[in-house]
Amino acid sequence: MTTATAPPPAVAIKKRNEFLYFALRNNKLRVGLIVVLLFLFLALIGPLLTDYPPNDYVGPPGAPPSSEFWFGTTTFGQDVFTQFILGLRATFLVGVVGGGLGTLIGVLVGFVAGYRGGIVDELLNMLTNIVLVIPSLAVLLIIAAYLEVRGVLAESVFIGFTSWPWAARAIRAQTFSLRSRDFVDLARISGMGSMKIIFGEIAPNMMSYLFMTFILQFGGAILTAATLDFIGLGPTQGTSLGLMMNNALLWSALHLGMWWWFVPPGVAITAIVGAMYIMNVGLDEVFNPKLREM
Amino acid sequence: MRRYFGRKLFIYLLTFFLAVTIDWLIPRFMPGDPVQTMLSRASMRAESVEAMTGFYTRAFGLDLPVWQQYLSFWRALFHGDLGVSIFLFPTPVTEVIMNAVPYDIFLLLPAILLSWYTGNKFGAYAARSQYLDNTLLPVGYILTATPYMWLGILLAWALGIVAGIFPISGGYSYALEPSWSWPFIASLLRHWFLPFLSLFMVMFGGWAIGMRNMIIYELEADYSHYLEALGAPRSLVRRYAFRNAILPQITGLALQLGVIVAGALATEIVFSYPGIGYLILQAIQNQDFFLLQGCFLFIIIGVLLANFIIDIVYILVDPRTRSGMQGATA
Amino acid sequence: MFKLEEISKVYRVGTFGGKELRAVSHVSFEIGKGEVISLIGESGSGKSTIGKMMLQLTPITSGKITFKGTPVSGLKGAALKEYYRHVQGVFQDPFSSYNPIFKADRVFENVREQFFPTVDDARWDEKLRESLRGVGLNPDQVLNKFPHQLSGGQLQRLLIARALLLDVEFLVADEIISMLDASTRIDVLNLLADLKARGLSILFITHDLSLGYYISERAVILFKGYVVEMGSTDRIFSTPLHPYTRMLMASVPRLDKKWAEVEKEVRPEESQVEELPAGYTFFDPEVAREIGGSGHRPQPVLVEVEQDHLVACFEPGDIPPTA
Amino acid sequence: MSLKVDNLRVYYQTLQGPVRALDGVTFMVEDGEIMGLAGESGCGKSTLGYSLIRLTSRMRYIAGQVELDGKVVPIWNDKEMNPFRYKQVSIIPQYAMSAMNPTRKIGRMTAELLKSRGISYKRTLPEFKRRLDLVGLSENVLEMYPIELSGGMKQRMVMVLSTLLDPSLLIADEVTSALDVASQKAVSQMLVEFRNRGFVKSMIVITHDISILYQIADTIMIMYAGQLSEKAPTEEIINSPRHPYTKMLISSLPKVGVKYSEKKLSGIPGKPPSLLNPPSGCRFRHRCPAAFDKCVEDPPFIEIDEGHFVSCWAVFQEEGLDIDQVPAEEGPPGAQILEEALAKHV
Repeated sequence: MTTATAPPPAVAIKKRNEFLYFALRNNKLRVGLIVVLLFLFLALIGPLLTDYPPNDYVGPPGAPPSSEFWFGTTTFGQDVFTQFILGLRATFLVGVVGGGLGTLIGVLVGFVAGYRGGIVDELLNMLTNIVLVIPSLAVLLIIAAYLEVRGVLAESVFIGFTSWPWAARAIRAQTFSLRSRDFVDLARISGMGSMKIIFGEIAPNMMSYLFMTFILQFGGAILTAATLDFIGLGPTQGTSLGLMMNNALLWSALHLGMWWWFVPPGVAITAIVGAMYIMNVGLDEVFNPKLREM
Repeated sequence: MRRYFGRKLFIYLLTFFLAVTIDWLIPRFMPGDPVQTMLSRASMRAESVEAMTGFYTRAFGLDLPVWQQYLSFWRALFHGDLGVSIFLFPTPVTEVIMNAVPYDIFLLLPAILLSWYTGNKFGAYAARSQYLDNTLLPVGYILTATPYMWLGILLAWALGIVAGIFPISGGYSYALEPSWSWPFIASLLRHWFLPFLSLFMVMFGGWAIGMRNMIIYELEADYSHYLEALGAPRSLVRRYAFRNAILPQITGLALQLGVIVAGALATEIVFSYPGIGYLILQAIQNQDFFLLQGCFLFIIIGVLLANFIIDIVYILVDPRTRSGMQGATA
Repeated sequence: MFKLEEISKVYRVGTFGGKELRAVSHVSFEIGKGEVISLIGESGSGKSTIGKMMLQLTPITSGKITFKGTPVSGLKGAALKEYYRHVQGVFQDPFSSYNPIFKADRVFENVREQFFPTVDDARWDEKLRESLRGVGLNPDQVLNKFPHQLSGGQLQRLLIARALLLDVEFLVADEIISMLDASTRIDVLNLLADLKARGLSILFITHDLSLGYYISERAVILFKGYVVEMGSTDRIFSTPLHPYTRMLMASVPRLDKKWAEVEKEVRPEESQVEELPAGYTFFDPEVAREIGGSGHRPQPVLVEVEQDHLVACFEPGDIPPTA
Repeated sequence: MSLKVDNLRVYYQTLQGPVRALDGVTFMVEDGEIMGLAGESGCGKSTLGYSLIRLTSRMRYIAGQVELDGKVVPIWNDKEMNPFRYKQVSIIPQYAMSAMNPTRKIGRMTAELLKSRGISYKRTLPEFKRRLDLVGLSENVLEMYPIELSGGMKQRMVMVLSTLLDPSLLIADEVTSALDVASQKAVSQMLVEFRNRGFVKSMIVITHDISILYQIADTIMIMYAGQLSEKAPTEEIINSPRHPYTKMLISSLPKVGVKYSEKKLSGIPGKPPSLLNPPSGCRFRHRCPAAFDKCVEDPPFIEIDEGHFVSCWAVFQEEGLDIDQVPAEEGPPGAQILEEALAKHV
């Protein structure tokens, strides 16, 4: 926030930096952001820290965490830390692509349904409810099982295509309320086309809302991906946090007391998704004062 | 009112039809040929494999033209015959699922209902003051962000292995025969507890957060201010706010069902709890497509049924929707 | 200039458009050049819907609206844009007419982008400032400000200035001052009256009788979507005939007479039916709806009781004797 | 002596600092008097209304004394104020249309409300039904949900509810603004009927529509930017206002008989001051044609005629008062007390 020398204090803070004023002071937002950035940073610089390929047998089997193997090794002697780092990268990829795609489709469906109204709204709404009711995991299982070779990207796309109803419902309600505002009518009698109105007038108002929807989709995509990987329908080559947990369970890491094999992946997922939710609540407080006044 | 139900029913039927069609596609799309995988396990001589393939193909009706298979699938569906499981040949799929379903209901129903009730009470309680909101609620965020299976693994490890209090696999101890005797039921409960606890805790977090936001809006609503202005005690204001805040949580329950089913599958796999989830894992590992097809059918029917029931419950509970349909006066 | 012929608007409500909501039924009137007509009715009388139909913001269910001879409902794309060059609107809530996250000037930029793309900055700035001065605003005080930093009165006058940028001939003013405080109201009203003097014709939509009387020579009284009385404001206000108009006159709170006094003068309960030609009775939407149930829904007919003073009535045959 | 308010100050705590919404208000309301309270939006009339019954979460009591029927009303303390609420002081809120719990039958909600205040619903029921009948609502309204009632019916229901315990003072906030003309007249006349039948001893009717007050109020008090301009019997204030602001406000209202072509009315130039740091002295002086150097000091609210109060140095001069002798109104309390009051959450 450019701290121009503030003119007499009585000048009402303009709408835009009032948001920044609150955002920087909201501790829920700060905590969430720090956690996410930490893991992102770890994911980015991770590969530089380890020189072991994830699946090679590089150390003694079942070794507890040590200076050599920070997260210890699996029953086969694979380095858990390397797997963890690559798994982290896969998780962020799924979050961004899956969450992003889910938000994108949700936004499109939500905007068109909210703005057009009438029959179009009714049909799109029905489609949304149908996709919502069908347990998305069932569909994912079928698709994932069908594909012989599965990459993380393919998995993210599937998740994106089945997780959009949540976003669509929220965006539709928001567009509906904005559409009835007079400035939309004013735009129409200024000769503006509906596409220009949607993206020029309505969308900017919802930037905050779109961002919050993306955060929820991001978290949801990560959780769904972890569940899919855990059941064994995750990416066939490469590794992911869900796959790590699956292998840990498969090779009875519990009985052998090898906690270092299954604890880190879970912590990472819970921390990232949890931080996302907390950030979302923080943003919610910033955008509507009612929650802030608690 | 009738028109509203008619429309709702129409949507559910359409959804059911779509879901079943997707479900029917499972065996057709799966990689590899189901009959081959089954036969390869039987390690027979070449020519007998030849004969058996013909027999099984006809048995599973794979030789008929596709659309005929589709129609026969629907016909069989209405007779409750979902074909025969490849993995547990000759037992029919329906029977296999039938003895898995009670475990699921026994696990899911209490977990969902209990977590829904306590989660909402906790969310309402946490919204009382800034202090509570900042201390108790982050717990809710962490819980709802926890992958179901990871919490399952942690509980299995901590309470199961380290503390050794609870068994961590199977529906009941293998030493016992299923009977109504008390030791069997006790073992059933001890095996049931950890999966239940992990499902309960994750869902509990979700409801608490949802309720916290809802109740804050209700406490800010006009009728709350009016009651406060007339000197009504905090308890009455909160009771009304809670009642109105819990209504959207009912529809929330319906919408969450799909997600909860996914979570249950993962948890059952952790504890190899003999529900449909574990069944699905085995079906995938053994490429038993008919069993898989049957499992999903049950899940879809279950979720649709639950959604319909919840819709009805919502209309009975929230007067606004009832009069909204008949068109309020003036 | 504007001619509305038997226009109606029916909304589909309920699931799958089950029920029918008749917002506007068989309304017709004309607005000449440089004339101000006030469309007076309570909330739910359909007055805003008529405004929106004239601005093509909502489709017309039946009937025809012609602007200088050409039907309005068929216009699309460029023709519609050209129509908006001559016909503009100002809405009720100043704070909802502006996109909150942009500066208030954006309404001018939208107009410039759509209608004057080729005009260079200097000439546009001059045209803008001149139009702002035309509505009594000091350009430096109102330009480059967020909507929440301006008062309701200023925001409404900005909208009028926006309309004046185009060579507008007709303005639909939909309750434009009902959200403003008493002191700033009059300035906007006087501005409208000045514009009328300069040849702009206005449809002034309001629920407030005294405002209608203050600014317009002709008024149209709406009740549940039907025109119940129409004609010169003086005649309607001095000798109201239709029971609804008389009730309005008797119940509106005035600053010079108490309700009791006004009731003695207007005597709303005494019907003026003897003023009507033989066999006619006053049109009543409630009665019409009941009869309408049996298929044939009687249409109101506007009877000219005196010069430039019409009242809606049932035709002799329409009402069964029992009504 | 029904209500006596002395130098009441209530501010709002906001991000940019305290908004001095109500800044030193002193007036009286006699028994049986319906006082109209009018002023433009943001003048503090609703703040005054709500501060007499319940301070909302962002309002801060700064100073001032309120007495009702001789007893001191502790508006600064939420708990101590509770016994007064509903029994001594009641309110018909601005949001009457959505004031009733949407998911509760009206009868049941009333029963629970009364029980929570220690009053038996059974004993109150007969009188409750009589009053429903008086306002034209049938008994089976009690079995209905608020959503099933029309706007006018909801308004009347809340009126009966709020006055059920015969409070000494009733605050009616913008009771007519959301209604159509016919119900507006009916509801306003009902307010007077409630006073005549002794359901309430005295009433403050808050509205921006002065013509409604002309019809039903005994006296009218005009507020401007958090301070009182003038209070007088209705006929006097409409036909012979003394404060320049009141004069300009009344003259800018179009009467039914007035036409643009005949008599061009004029508004009040300029804008009300921001209440974040309002100008010292009379807050209307920047827009006031009669402003002169004395206006820099806060004019006190003095009774220049029987029941006619005004706060304007120019008017005092006209009345022949020596304006140097007249003590100016003291300003808000010192920064220290102010800070403490702002921090204290009621």
